[in-house]
Amino acid sequence: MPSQASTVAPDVDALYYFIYWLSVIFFAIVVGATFFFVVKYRRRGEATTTSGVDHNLTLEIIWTAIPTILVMIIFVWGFKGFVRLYVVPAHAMQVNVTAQKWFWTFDYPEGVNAVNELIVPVDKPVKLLMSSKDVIHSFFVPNFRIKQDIVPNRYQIIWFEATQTGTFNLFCTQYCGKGHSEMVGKVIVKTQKEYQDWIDQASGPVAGETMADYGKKLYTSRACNTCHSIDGTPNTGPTFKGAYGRTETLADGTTIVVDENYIRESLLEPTKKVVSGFQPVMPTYQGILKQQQIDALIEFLKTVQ
Amino acid sequence: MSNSTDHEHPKHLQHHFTTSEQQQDSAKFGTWLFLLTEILLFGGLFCAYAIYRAWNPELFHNAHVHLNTPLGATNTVVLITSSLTMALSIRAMQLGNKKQTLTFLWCTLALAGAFLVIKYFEYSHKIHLGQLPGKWYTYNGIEGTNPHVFFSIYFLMTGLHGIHVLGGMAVISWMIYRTNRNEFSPAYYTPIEMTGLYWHLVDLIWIFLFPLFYLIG
Amino acid sequence: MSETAQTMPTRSYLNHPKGLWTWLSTLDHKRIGLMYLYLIMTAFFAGGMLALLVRFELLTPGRELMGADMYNKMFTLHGAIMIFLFIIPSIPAALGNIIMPLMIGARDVAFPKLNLTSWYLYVIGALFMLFSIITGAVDTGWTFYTPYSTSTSTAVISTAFGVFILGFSSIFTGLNFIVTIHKLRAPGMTWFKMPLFVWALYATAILQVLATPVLGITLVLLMAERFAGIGIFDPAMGGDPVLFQHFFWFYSHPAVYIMILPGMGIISEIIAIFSHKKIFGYRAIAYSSLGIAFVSFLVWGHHMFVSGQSELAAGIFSFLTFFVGIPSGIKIFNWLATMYKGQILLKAPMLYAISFLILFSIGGFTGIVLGTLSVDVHLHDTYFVVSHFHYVMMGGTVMALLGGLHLWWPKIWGRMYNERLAAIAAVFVFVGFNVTFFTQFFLGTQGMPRRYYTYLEQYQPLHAMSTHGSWLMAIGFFIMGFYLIHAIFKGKPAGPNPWGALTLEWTTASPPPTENFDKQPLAEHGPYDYDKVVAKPTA
Amino acid sequence: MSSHSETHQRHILPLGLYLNVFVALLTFTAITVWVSYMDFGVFNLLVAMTVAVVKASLVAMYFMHLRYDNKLYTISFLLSIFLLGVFIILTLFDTLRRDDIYDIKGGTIKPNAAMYDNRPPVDTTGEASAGN
Repeated sequence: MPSQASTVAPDVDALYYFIYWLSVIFFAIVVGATFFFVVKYRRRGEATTTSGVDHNLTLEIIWTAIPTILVMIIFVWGFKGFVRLYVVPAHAMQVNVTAQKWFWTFDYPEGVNAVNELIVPVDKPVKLLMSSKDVIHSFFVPNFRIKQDIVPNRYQIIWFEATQTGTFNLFCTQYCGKGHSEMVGKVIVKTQKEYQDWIDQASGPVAGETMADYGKKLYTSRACNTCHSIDGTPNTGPTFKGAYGRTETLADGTTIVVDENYIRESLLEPTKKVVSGFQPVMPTYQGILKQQQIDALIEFLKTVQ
Repeated sequence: MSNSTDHEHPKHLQHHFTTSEQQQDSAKFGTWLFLLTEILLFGGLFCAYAIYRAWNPELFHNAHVHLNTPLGATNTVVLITSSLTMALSIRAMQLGNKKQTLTFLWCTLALAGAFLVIKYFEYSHKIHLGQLPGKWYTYNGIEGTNPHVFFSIYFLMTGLHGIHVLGGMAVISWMIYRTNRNEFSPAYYTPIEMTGLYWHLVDLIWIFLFPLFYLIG
Repeated sequence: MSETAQTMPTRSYLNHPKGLWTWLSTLDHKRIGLMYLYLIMTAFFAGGMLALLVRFELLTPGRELMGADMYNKMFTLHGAIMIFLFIIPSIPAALGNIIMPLMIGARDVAFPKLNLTSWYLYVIGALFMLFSIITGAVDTGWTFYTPYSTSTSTAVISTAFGVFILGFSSIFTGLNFIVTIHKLRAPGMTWFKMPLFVWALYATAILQVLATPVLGITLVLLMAERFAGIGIFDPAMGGDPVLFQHFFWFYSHPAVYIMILPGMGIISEIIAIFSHKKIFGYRAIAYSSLGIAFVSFLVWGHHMFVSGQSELAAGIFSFLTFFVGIPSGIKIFNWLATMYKGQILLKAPMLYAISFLILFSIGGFTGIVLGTLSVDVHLHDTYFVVSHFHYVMMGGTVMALLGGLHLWWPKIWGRMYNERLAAIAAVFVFVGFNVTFFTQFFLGTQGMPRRYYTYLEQYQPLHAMSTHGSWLMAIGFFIMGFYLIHAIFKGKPAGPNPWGALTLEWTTASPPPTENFDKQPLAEHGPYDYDKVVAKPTA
Repeated sequence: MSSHSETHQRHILPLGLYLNVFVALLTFTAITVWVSYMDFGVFNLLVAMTVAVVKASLVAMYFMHLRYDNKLYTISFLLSIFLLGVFIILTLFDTLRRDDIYDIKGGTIKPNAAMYDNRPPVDTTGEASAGN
C-alpha cells in the first residue's frame, strides 16, 4: 500500500491487512495440505481400493461456519469504513471538480480555479463536488484511499482530510478514451498558511493586469453583477454606472457623495447606509474581500461612467 | 408409457431417444426453458420501464393518456381469444380431429394478423404526431421530463412484442402446413403444443404490457 | 501400467463418415464439440497474441509498438475475444459437448440440430466481430460502458451485434444441456450418481439460460441508443449510465460463474481420478455449484461500488457478495479432503488441478478483498482487479480447461501425449503466470489504474517483470501446442481407460464410435467408487 | 431418465374449462379497464398489477397446462419471474436511494435532454389535446 496521507487511510489499510493475513493463513493451510498430501499419499505401484469415507458432517459444518463468521466481520468493518468515506464532516471546505476529456478543473469558492492541480490545506476536511462534461471519469488519489466515478449529468461527492503535506498523484480510473492514461493530476497538500498565501496570491491580479481590470473580474466572480448593473438599470441594488462621484439620497433622508470611503463601508457594513428606494439585503463582504480586492473594485467603479 | 409400446419405432422418434415419451418430454422442457429466456429478455425492458417510471411518475401519467385505450383493450381481447383458439387447436389434435385443429389454427393466425393491423393503426397515428422514440421525438404537448424516453420504452416493448407476434405467425403457418400433411396424430402433436406454449407466452407478456402502458402509464 | 500394447479402433467418430461436409452438417455432439474446440483454440491463440502485444507495449511508459488509440483497441479486443469467443464457450461448448453425453451414458444431446445451430451462431457471431475489426475495431473496453460507447466513433454496433449472436449460441447450448441432463441419463444413473462435472455443467447451463438474455436486451438497448438516442443509457439524451452498468453486470457477473463453474467440475473429476479416491462431500460439491449459480444473480452490484450507485445498494451487494465466497471455499476444502489418504499420481492433469487449487485460492482471497467496501474503493479499477480477474479466469478456468484437455485428450483422439513435455509446459505456464500477474497485485495496491497506455515511471520495474512473465507463459503454451498436436498423429494409442477412471466415458473405446456406446451402458457403480472398484489403466 | 413418466401427457381438458377460463380472462380485462378510469392514487398500480397477475396465472395454469404438467416447468417458470424481480428490485435500491446521504446526488444536473433546448415541452397553441 502506498503511504497513508489521509485520515481514512489507516482504517482502510488495517482492514486490508486483516484480510491479507487471514488469507495468508488459509492459503498456507490449503497449499501446505496439498503438497503434504501429494508427497505423503503419492501412488506407489498399482492403484488399489481406497477409503470410502465420503463425508463428515462435523468437518463440513466447521469449514462452512468459520469462513462465514469471518466474512461477516469483514463485511461490517468494510461497510462502516465505506460510510465514513462518503459522509463529509460538517466543517469541510468545498472544491468543485469538473472532469472532461482529458483534464481536471478545480474551482475554489474564492473564485480561483486550477487545472490538474488540486491544492489543499493539510488537516482540513475537503469536500469535492464533482461532475463530468462528457463521459464517465473517476477521481482516484491512491495515498488518500479515495475513489469515485464521476458520471456525466450527475453530481458526485467525496471528501478527504490530508494528514501530511506533499504532492500526491491523482488518476482517472474510469476508461475514457485516448487520453485516459494522461488524465493524471497532482494533489498538493500545503500547510494552512502556505495554502492561505497561495489562495491570496492566486486570487490577486495577474501580472500585467491593471487594478481596474482585476476589479472587473471580481465584479463577476464575487457576484456583484447579480444585483448591480453596469448599464444604468437599477436592480436589487443601485447601478454601478456613474455611481462613483454621484450624490445619493439615503433612506434616512441624508445625502452622501459616493467616494472610496463610502464604497469600502458599503462592502463591509452594507446595511448601515442604504440608498433610498432599495432594501437592506446586501450580505457583508467582511472577511471575503481583501484590502487589495476592495481597492480593485473601487478602481473598476471609477471606470464605469 | 403404455401408449408408446404400440409404436416401437414411430417415424418421429429420433435415434438418441428410447421412447416417444422421453422425446416429447424433452421437447416440452426445452420449450419451457426457451420461454424463460424470453421472459428475461423482456425482463430487461420491464426493468427499464420500472426505473424510469419510478423516477418520472408524472411524465408516465401525462404520456400514457396519449395511448389509445380502446384500441389497446381491443388488442387484449384479440390476443386472449387467439390464445383460446390456440389451446383449442391442441385439444382438437389430442382428440384426433384434424379438421378442427386446422380451423382453430387458422383462427389463431387471423387473430394474430388482426392484432398487428390494429397495432399498425396505433403506430401510424403516433408516427404522424411525432410521438416517436429517442431523437426522432418531435411532438410538443406532453408535460414532464424527457417524454421521448416514455415513447422509447413504449416502442421498444411493443415493437419487440410485435416481432414475437410475427414470429408466432410464421410458426403457426408452418404448423398449419404440417397438419395438412398429416404429420400429427393424438400420439404425436408435440410441435403444435410447443407452438401453443410460445403463443401463450406472447399473450402473457401483452397481459402485462397493456395495463402498464395503456391504463396506468 | 498395462503391458499389452493398445491399438486404435478402426472405426470411430473421427473417421466415419469422411469428408468436410459430413463434419459441417454433423449432428454428432463429439464432432460439434471438436469443431468448437478448433475455433475456441483459435480464439485463445488470437486473444493470447493480443495479450502479448499489450504486455509488450507496457514494457516501458513510452511508445513501444503502437499509439494510444491502437492500444485501446488492442486491450478491448483482447478482452472481448477472450471472454465472448474463448472462455464462455470453452469448457461447456467444447469439452462439455464432447464428454458430458458420454459421462451420462447418452447417445447424443437432447437436441442435436440445435447443437449444430449453436455452433453456426458462434461462427456468425465471430464473423461479425471479425467484420468489426476490419471496419476499425472498437475501443470501449469489453464492458461497453455508456456514454463512452455511445459517443466513440468506432465500430460498436457490429461488435455488439456479434456478441448478441454469441449470446444466443450460449443460450442454446445451455438449454440443450439442461434437457439432456434431465432426460437422457443412462438407466441407473440417478441425480446423485452423476459425475460432478455434469453437475457443474448443469449449474452453468442454468446461468446461461437465465442470465444471457439480459445481455441480449442490454446490447439491443445499447445499439438503439447509438442508433436512435432512446435516452435510457445516454446522459445527453436523459438516460442514466449507471443503469447500463446494472444491466451489463446482471449478465456479466453470472457470466463469470459460467466461466468458472465448469472448471470446478473438471477439477473435481481430476482430483478424484488421480487421487484414486472417492470424492469427499459429493453432495456438498454438487449443491455448492447450484448455490454459487443462484447467489451469483444477486451480487452484480459489487462491480459498481464506486460507480455512483446508492450507498445502500453498495452495502446490500457487498453483504450478498460474501455468500459467493463460502461455497467456493467449501469446494476447496472438499478437494483437499479427497486427496487425504488417497493414492496420488502426479500426471499432467493433476499438475493443472494443483495449479488450479493454488491460483484459484489466490483469486478467491483477493475476491474477498475486493468485495469489502472500504478496501475496494482504493483497489477498484486498478491492476489489483486485473490481476484478481486473471487469477480467477486464467488461473482458474484456463488451468481447469488445460487439465481437462490433458485428461480427455486420449479419449478425444485415442492417443497419448508426451508426459514429460506436458510437465515442462505446465511448469512454464505456472511460473510465467505468477510472474505476470502476481506483480500486478503490487501495481494495483500502489494505485496503478487499469487500461492505461502510459504510466508513471515509478511503476516501470513491476511492469517490466510482468511483461517478462508473459513471455515465459507463451513458451509454455507453444510447447503445449506442439506436443498436443503431435499426439494427435503420432501419439501412442491410449486404450479406452488410460487413467483407470470409473466414470462412464472411459468404458467406451477411445476415440468413441459415432453412437458412443456399443450397447446402452448402465451406471453399475458410482462415478467415484474407488473404494469398491479398481479399473486397470490401459496406457 | 425421468423417473416419473406419468400419463399427464395425454391429459385432455374439457372444453367447458377452456371456455370458463376465456370468459374469466375477458371479465378481468373489462374490470381492469373499468377500474383504470377511477383514481386510487398509489393503488392504481397495485390494482392493475394484481389483475394482470391473476390473468397471467390463468393463462399459465390452464392454457399452458402448468397445473397438470410436470412441476419442474412451474418451478423453472417461477424461478425466472423471481430473478426478474431480483433484477428490478435491487436496481431500484440504487436508483431510488441515491439521495440517501446528500439530496444533490439524487437528481440530474440538467433534467431535460439537450434536444429540448430549443423546443418548449408543451406547445400551448391548441394541438395538445389532439392526443387520441
